[in-house]
Amino acid sequence: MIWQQFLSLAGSYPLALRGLGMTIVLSLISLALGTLLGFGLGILRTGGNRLLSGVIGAWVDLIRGTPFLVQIFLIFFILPEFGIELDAFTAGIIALTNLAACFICEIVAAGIRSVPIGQVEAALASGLSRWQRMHQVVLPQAMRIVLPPLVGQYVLLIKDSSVVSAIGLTDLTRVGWLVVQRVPNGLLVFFLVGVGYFIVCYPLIMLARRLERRMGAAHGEVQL
Amino acid sequence: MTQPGLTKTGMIDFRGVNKWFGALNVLRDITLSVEPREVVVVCGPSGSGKSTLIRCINGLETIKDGHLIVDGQRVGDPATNMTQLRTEIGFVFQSFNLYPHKTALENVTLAPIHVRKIPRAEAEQAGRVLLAKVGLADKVNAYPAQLSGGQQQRVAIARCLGMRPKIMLFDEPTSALDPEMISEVLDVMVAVAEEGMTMMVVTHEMGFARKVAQRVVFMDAGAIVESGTPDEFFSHPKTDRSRAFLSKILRH
Amino acid sequence: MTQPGLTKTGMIDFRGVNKWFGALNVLRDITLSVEPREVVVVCGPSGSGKSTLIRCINGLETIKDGHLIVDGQRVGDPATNMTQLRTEIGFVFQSFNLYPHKTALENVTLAPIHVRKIPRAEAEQAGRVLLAKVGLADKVNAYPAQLSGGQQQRVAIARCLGMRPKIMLFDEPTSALDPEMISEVLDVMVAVAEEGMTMMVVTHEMGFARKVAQRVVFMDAGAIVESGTPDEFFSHPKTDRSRAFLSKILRH
Amino acid sequence: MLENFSFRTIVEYLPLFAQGLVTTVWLSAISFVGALVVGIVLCAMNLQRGWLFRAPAKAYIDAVRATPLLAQLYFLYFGLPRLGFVLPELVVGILALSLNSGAYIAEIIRAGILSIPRGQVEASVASGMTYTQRMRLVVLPQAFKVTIPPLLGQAIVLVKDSALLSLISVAELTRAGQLLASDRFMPAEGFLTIAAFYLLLYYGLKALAVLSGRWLGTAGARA
Amino acid sequence: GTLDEITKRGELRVAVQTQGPPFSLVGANGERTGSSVELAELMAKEMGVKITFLDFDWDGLIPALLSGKADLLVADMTPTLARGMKVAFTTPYMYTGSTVFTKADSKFKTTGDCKAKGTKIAVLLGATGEKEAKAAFPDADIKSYKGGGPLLLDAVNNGQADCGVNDVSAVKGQSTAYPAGTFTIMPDLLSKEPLAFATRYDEPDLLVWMNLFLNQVTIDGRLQKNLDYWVNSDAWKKDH
Ligand SMILES: Nc1ncnc2c1ncn2[C@@H]1O[C@H](COP(=O)(O)OP(=O)(O)OP(=O)(O)O)[C@@H](O)[C@H]1O
Ligand SMILES: Nc1ncnc2c1ncn2[C@@H]1O[C@H](COP(=O)(O)OP(=O)(O)OP(=O)(O)O)[C@@H](O)[C@H]1O
Ligand SMILES: [Mg+2]
Ligand SMILES: [Mg+2]
Repeated sequence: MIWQQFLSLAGSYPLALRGLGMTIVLSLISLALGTLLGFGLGILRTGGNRLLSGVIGAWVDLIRGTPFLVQIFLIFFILPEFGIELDAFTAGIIALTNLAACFICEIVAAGIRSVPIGQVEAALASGLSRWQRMHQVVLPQAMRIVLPPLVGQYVLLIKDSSVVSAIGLTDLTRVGWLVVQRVPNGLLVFFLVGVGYFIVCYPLIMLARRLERRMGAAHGEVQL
Repeated sequence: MTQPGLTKTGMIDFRGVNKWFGALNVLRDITLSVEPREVVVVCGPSGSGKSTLIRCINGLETIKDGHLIVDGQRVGDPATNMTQLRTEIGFVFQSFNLYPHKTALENVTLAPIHVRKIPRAEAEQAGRVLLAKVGLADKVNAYPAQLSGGQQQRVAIARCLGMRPKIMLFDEPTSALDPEMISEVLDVMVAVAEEGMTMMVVTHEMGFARKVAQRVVFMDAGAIVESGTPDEFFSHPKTDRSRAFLSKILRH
Repeated sequence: MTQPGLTKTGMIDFRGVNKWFGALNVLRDITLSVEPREVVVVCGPSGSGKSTLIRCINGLETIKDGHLIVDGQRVGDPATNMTQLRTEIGFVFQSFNLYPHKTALENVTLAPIHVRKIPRAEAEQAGRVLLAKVGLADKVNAYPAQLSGGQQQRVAIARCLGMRPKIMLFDEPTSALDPEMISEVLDVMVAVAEEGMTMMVVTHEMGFARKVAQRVVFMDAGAIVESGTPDEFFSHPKTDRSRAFLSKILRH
Repeated sequence: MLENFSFRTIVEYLPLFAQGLVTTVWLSAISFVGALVVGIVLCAMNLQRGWLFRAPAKAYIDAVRATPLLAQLYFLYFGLPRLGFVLPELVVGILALSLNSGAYIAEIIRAGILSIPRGQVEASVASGMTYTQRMRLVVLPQAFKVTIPPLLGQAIVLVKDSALLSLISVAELTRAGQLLASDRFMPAEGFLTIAAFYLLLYYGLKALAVLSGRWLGTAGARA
Repeated sequence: GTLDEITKRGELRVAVQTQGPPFSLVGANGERTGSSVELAELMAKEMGVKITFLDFDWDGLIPALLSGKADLLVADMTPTLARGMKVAFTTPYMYTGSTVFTKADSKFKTTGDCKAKGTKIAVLLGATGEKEAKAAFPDADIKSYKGGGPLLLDAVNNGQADCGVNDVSAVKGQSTAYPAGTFTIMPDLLSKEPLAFATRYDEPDLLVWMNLFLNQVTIDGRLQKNLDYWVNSDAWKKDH
């Protein structure tokens, strides 16, 4: 019986590949956009403009505090009432990009705040402009702090991308739901879905680990 | 008190400057003028406002009232281009504050290239000369983490000189250093002073003060308590506070 | 070289000790014996192995070969109870290393209560006496962050004394301090030395060495290059390396 | 969907939402405690020198981090019965959340412990403390402070993840919204209401983070 | 009207839920098919436009319709009066009912057995089976699942639930994925319920047309043919 189900599953590999492809494409696009946007927001968040920083903070809280599913619903089903008509893919990208940007914004802000104030003062004292200070002095140093949690966050976001199946995109998770209708074995089907995500996410986790270790070595970890 | 007259304008000119941190009056009615090519040493107990004093000069701190005129421009005045003014002022920090992700040469050339818009090749040429001058010709491509404290501080000085400033400010440049490295930094500072730079130096290195300073300024609790030539100050301190201070730092 | 004889056993006894960090031989064939109640000052250029030397004594670093006998027990020998031995040795760090989440008194009483199993009330009583002795009777309930560097270091010394150690080790105890705070810490150290404590002190405070040390040991590149009384060492250094070193640190 | 937005219906369903909220809160709370236990055990294994404990802990943490909670939930829900354990949905749900968050918490605690300056450990070694004394008296109290904010962050994640338990018929907050959506065909009302409740929980936890920060700030060091 | 729009667009947008055979499923080769799906395709053919399927979870179906993403809903949906307050249902095109099923070797042999206190009964969230199970088995422990009928079968097969309650056609269609004789399907129905398609109240023209369509296919036998193939037999199994 299991074997027969397994064969039946194996037969669904084109669907599974399509799902995996959708997950990867969605994640790639929205993570790339989200990273850009997140860095921009993070820089503004620490930029010293109280009002702007407050507004960004409130938006980040709102996004972090509500279920992603609800955000997707709002973008896909409610925005049309305000004349913004989006197809499922675009809506998914926008929702995921926004989510990514909000998380990355906080990571970047934390990284920027971790750069010693003396570095900024040194740059200030040698007459570098605001953008030059950010670009030449602060960001390169913040990156060391930012990179490991950033990559870790990517993994979480890739997994969060499964929620977009609720608006009809056939990603890896949705393929699981489709296939389980024909092969009613939740354990087997979702185990394989898990394997699919593992293949995408594990290399990223390894990367995050390595980045972390490189930073740790540079900072002299405590030995117990 | 022996501040120079209020009428003529020095290179750095404090006139009745006050600064508060919250309720704390960290600079009290500071009046002090530094002439071109003059070297002034500032000393005083911890928390007396020495750092705050010199940080005001290039606008790292803002002042509450009074006037501060640097190189003929009023600091904090909206009409003053502070970024521009800062390029005329070099600042050396106690903790070096080298950019850890740049080599010694890159540290020295960063501002000349991006602020002064000097062509890279020319800036690097000048940077090498400067690094050689502070005795680090062989460390051009080393990163700060690969340098000793004394070497880092010498790079930091070269970094300031790279901008060809009119004024150099030093905030306890040797107090984070191992004793044997102090002299290598002081030697460089002496050389800079002897070339005629206008300098304000917060330091407790009395040997340095004796050697190059025209004036020593003693601060306590935010005010300038005493000021005079090094000989006057070290041999005949006028106030109890300066005597107590000198006895502490000269004893060991 | 003038190490005492190899036959009799001092309080601390290095015999042909070597230590490597990777390929770097940081301690080379160290032989050195410290008598009970003796105060030994260790000096030398940065990276010469001074810290490593004294860190070996309480097992913060392990040695590769040679013998190190402390208070009659062989360090690194599986038969030696290192935890027990460490309670006999106080260690004062350059960076104080007070526990930031504990008050001054709690810092002092933590180990006596948990390691020596002294009743809390008694330990606190003793702790107050110690803090008073280092001049901090009024800071008993302050947290480290509320204390100046000099005060923190004095708490750290009290913390060690609280264990009633037989030996006290100091690793550059004053080099992270503002100049005016150095003397308050040195005064406490002098007091401890005068009560007859066996001490090894890594420091460049030559005033302190002159005042209380029976011996000054000069290290370079992992080896003990010279050792003698303070007067001998400061007035008539025997090697070029020690002369060069002294000229650097005494000049300013 | 918005022009006919019916607050009346929301009010009618409020008791159901309230029940769901309560369920979400307590089951998240229990799961979080479970996750702390799992996290501490995993972290302790991970800090051992020998690979015997480290390797399984690392493998577990990686596996959990690299796969979605949904797959883990079904793995437990459909997998345990095959091994002969038929557990109530709630128990499976709490187990899944604990095992999942535990992996993240293990990493948070490890980062907290590793953030303690080396000098602190050396000072305690030098005063003759044993490993457990060092951990108990010096390292953990300081690490605790560092880990509070990320732990609360993880709590927020856990609360939101608990929505997934509606898939295995646990009647929590999300479920209440789904009911409103499917009985009355009022999805906007259903989903916006649960969003509001989750936001409430989020701000609650955030306020807790601020408070605990202030509390730890006054009770402990400000260094 | 909407019909004009559809004609102009040349596309009929239909929201479906892939809740399992026989109504809506993805076949072995990844093609979308099933009884409801074929009926919708027939509709598009009669309109002379092409069809686009939008595939949602149960949660997404109604928002898709109400927000205008889809013109109509094709799912095995029971037109209750409460739901009718929000969407416009066509006249029912078939009748079915909820039934009880158990594992063949379990101690629950009849529908009556399931009335025992604490019996764990699996139902689908939001489906009419959920309401009926609550009414028929007041003492039982009702567990609502999401994700389609096959998961109910899986739950019963695994022992997470003692019995399941679901649409009889769905149970029959979906149990064929298991070896014959795995489940006992009770012959009696808990209820008789209609199934209907849904559209919006602001699309009266489309509603009228859909009713007309259902009339037509009933009269010319195409509806019966569809149901015989998908619902009343296993005939579909060999093709999909
Ligand atoms: N950013 C700040 N906010 C609040 N108070 C400050 C700030 N910076 C400095 N102070 C306070 O202002 C006073 C003067 O500080 P300043 O750093 O100028 O002293 P200093 O003479 O340089 O001391 P040190 O020798 O320790 O460097 C001190 O009491 C200090 O605590
Ligand atoms: N954990 C370590 N790993 C590798 N090398 C080390 C380590 N600790 C110290 N060293 C190296 O061992 C040598 C001796 O170091 P040590 O800290 O004992 O010198 P020191 O005389 O105390 O210098 P300083 O005056 O700067 O404190 C140096 O070259 C140092 O770089
Ligand atoms: Mg200062
Ligand atoms: Mg050292």
